[in-house]
Amino acid sequence: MQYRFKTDEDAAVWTVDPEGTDRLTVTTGTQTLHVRHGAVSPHHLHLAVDGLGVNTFVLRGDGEKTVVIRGVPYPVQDADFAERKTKKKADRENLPQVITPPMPSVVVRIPVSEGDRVCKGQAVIVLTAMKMETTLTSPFPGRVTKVNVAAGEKVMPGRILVDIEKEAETDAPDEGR
Amino acid sequence: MQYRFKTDEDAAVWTVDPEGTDRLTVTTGTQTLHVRHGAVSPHHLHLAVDGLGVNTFVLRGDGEKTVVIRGVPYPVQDADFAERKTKKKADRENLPQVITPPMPSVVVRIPVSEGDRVCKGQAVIVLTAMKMETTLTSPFPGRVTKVNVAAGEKVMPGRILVDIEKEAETDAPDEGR
Amino acid sequence: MFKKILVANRGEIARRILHTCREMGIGTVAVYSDADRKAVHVLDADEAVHLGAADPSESYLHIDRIIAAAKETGAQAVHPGYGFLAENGDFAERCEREGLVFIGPPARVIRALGDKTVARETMIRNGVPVIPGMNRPESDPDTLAQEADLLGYPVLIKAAAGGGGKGMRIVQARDALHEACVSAASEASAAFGNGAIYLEKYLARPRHIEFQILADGLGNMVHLLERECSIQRRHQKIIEETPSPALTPELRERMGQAAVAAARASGYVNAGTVEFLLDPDGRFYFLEVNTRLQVEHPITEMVTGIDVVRRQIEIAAGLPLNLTQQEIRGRGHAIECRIYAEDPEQGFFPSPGTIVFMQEPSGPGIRNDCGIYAGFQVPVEYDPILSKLVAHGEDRDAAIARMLRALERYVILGIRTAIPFLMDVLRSDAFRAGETFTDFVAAHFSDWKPARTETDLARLAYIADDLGGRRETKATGLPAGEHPSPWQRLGNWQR
Amino acid sequence: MFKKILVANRGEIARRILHTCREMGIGTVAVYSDADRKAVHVLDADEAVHLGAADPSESYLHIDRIIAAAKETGAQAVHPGYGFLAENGDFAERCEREGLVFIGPPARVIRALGDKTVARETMIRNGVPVIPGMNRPESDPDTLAQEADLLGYPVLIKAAAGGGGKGMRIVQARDALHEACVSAASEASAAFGNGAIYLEKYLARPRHIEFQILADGLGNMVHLLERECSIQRRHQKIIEETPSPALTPELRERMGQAAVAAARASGYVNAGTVEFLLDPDGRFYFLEVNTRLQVEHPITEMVTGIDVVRRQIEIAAGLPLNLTQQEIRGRGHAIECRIYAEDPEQGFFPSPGTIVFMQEPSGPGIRNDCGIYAGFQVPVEYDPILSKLVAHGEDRDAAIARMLRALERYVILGIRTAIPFLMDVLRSDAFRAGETFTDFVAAHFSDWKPARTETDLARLAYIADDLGGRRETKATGLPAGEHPSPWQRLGNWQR
Repeated sequence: MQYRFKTDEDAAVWTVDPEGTDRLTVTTGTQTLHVRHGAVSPHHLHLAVDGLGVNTFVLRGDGEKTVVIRGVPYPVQDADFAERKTKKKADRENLPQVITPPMPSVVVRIPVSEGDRVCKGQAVIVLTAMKMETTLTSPFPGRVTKVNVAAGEKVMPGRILVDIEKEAETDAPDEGR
Repeated sequence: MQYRFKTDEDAAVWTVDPEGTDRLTVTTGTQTLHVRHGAVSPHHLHLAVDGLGVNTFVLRGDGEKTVVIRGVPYPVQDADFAERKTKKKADRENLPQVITPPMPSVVVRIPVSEGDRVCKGQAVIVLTAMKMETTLTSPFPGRVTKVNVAAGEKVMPGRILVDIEKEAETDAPDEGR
Repeated sequence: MFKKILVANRGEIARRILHTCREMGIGTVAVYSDADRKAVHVLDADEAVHLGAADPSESYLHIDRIIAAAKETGAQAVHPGYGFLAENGDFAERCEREGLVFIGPPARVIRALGDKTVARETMIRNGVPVIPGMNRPESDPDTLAQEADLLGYPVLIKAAAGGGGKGMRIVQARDALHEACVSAASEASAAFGNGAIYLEKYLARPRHIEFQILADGLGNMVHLLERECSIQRRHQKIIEETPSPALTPELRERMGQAAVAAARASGYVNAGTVEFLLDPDGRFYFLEVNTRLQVEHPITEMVTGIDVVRRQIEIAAGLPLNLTQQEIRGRGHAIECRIYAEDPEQGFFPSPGTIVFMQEPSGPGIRNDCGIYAGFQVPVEYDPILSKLVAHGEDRDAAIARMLRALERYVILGIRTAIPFLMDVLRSDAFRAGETFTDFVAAHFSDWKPARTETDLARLAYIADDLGGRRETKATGLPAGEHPSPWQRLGNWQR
Repeated sequence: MFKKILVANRGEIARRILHTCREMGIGTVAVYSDADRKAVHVLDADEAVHLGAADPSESYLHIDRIIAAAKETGAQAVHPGYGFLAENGDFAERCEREGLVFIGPPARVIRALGDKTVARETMIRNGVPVIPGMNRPESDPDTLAQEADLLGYPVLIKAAAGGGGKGMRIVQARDALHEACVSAASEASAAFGNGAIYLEKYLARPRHIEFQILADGLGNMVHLLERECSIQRRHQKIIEETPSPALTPELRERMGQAAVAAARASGYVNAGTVEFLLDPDGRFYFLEVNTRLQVEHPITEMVTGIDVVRRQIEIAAGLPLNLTQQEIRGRGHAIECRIYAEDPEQGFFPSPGTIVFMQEPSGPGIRNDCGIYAGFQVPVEYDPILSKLVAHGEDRDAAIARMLRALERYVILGIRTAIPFLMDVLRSDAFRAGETFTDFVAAHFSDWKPARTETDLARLAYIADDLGGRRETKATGLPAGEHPSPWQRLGNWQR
């Protein structure tokens, strides 16, 4: 079987030959690795690669896993999945940008109200996580059409906190094009 | 709902009223207890009984659970289930007694062979577990019809290691009646 | 001795205090907010009282509710831990008034040491060296400018009611002073409701050295040697050690005497910490007194063999401190790493969430004061400290090696921690050489990223996990991917 | 220093040795049998070599295979741990011959101290007090009877090649002597291939006191104070502590000197333990020298601050022991409880099986040297030791309280352990009073059962677990009852 891993430039293609339930031979293009593997617990895999043992800890995500080795987390992505995801992300970045928290947070203040006009970069919501505050700003000039949250509410990444309708940029020329 | 717990004499009947997902009221016959409960992990339940907290650790078995509280294991049995089980056990004890290990063990020696005549109490198999040896003996006089294991084999409780056909007790009068 | 103590705190420090209470045969009461229904301190206590909503003002800072919880459960004393109400004079006074023993210094001591300019004056009067600077707040721009000229630039603007770096500004030259004073006063006002500021000489590359003090109310007072806490990020300590690699026996002796003098000057009772800055020339300056149990007290416990929390409780119960300075001897070397929920690759930004998996290090010389467990949801409302990993060895090198091995074995999945960053700090030449100054992180580790040299192994783990996943799917009928464990679904707030 | 060490052992002691190797920057090789493919020592080592079948003779006792594993991986030294080949003179000699450093005393020392009558003679010649008795084996019944008369009854028959209580008989009166000698010789012959026996005076209610020795090959030798190991069941220690409640400073001084004299008399090198019996009148008698790392070494480490395994490796590498007797000071009190897979309600019968769930205690003053994890199958082939829980406190009472709290929090589901028994021992008046003699368990805890006073709570947990189980069933579609975790199905041998 083949794996395509996302790299900084492109993808690394690895050929994998499983042998039984606890052995693998992997050809990476530059080398061939002989691996013994065993699950110690659902997140803990022990590998022996060409005889050298290592404990790895795997957190499964959507088309991505984070693997912790000797204290360091490695994000490992399936290239096909990553391409789809990157496209989606790019879409999101090109299309109406949204006001969403970067991490689980609590809403501290909402300095705008429905109907307000906002400039690009104007603070629209202040969040706090673990005693650190962060301010989300409007990505473009527009009008606040809806405030979806209230102060004190817990919010998660992905949730759209404030809807802003884009308006013609009369104040300043759009330098982003 | 009702629970019948096996006790040394008979059964304790408890009436249980669950409230929501984390509260119980229990009437034991002598008292009424108000309980808050929450699962910390699949085996770890925290209880607060009339305000006093306690951590309990539950191992689930067949109609029985072992609950560890402050270091001490408590076997807790459903009385209905226990009755069925006791009956089965009693059946087994009345019928041809079998040669089976009391705990997971390794067979050390088998001092008898198929066809051998054995007296009551004669050693038929020697087992070892964690460097301690134990000897299983014939429960009655008889003839060894089959040896099901070999020296060095790992054996589990319930497995019948040696089949012995009961024979008339000619050597000594049966004092068990 | 008390029969029952209420611990007015949460997480690792509440658990640590509960442990000692139980060892002393004292009953325990925990308090908790909505976010902490299944927190470790609730699980560890004999009784637990719900305070209110997750917001600290509704729970761990709500004096009335905490007092009510103590009265309701019959607690005789309150241990405040660190943070929250630990250095709140009003809370200490309220406890005293309500007939509860506050395990800490008297309210008047907390207040006197809480005002930095008052504390400075007290120290000067008692011969404790302070950083050259002003002894009272000032708002007049001309006066401030004159004082700055006298001190010589660079100068440091500080808030009188200060803490946590708020209202603090370094000013390099006269023309930037006015603007910086205005901005600092405004920030201090917003943070503390008090805009008073003053100036101090700015020390370049100092070390942060502090002494643990124990004092009973009967005149007995000792220090339990120093801790060096120079490795900080965002003005917050992340690695502490004892002994300090910078202290000679002679300097330790002098600083220890100054620390005891500082504590005596303020009429100190119970456990406290006298903080100093030490400059590269071996001159030291009083910084402040922390009137509480310090986060990093475990390294002192490991090196002196003394249980600081037990002593706090005994002192609060009126027992004399049966320790003399001569009896206190450090042995070996101890290092603490604070394990925060934060992402060191994103400017140490907080990383709350659910702990999916955890493996704690253990073994010889390792102590982990841990406030989390697999399945626990780290709340967004509180300080991101998860645990404190402490390693003790025969000497500094052995302690560093032990800590590195322990960090390598410490696995927390589900949220980010600074473990890889801490490992690189401990491995760095500068740290190994003991060149630990408060600018350490900025000087050596700005824009740090871990060296990801084991990508191939990570990919092999990805593949092996896939194969194992498929095997498991067949056997259980569960979908591949993250295994749903029942307790991962019990919470009320999921990622 | 060595670049790579092979650890010829398994479980907790292999892991403990691997930890120190890693801290010293030394590469590690584990060896394992079929039953230990996923044992902790395999997971912790840099490399792991498979030896063979589970039976010790095919794996951990198979000298050829272990030597081959060392050569194949380029290990320069071998640490034998305790048990298995640790006191096997042939193995030590074979290592020496193959150019591998054996981390322990030379083969000739192991052999000289392994023969009890030879060791007795050596001690007598060097002025170390021994139990009154014979200095050479004897088989003639009349000579034995005369010796017994001289000693006075009760006498103890011992096997010259002895150990583990095999070939040992207490004889109360002359008419039982002959029969007991025949039976003891036969048992010794079966156990050791050597039926030689001798007689000693039987001491009633002694304490077992031992001294940890460190000696380099250059003439430096110290002791690291004593350990008391009187609490035993089946002639095997289960609770050890230091300092001994029975030793005065003066007696400690004398016994320590005797221990060093005993070690010197045998030309001892590396770490070893000199065992004594101490009678109620304060007289002590040489018992034997254990020529290896002792199971209970962690309590010495906690009280002296010295890493015994690190010293073993340094000594084996030819480094001088830079310790003087004056530098070695005990601080506080440490207790070890051995956690065995055994059922204390069934005569401490072994209880192998799968660890379904585990919660390790942690926090101030707690060390757990642990050889298992949740999901691990405890093999039936080896010693039932799972882990060693150690508590250190400022004094004996504090250490007892800390140990009790830790035992209470130590949860192992799936197999039985003696945790409830250990708790009752530590709570008993006799233990608290320090009345610890080798007959302790027989005198106070024969036919022990735990007081099951919390049956109601257990039933409530049963009910709450049922309700939770139903809730989970709805959510996941899994059957109620034991939650199947994938890793519980990975093993090859299920209950």
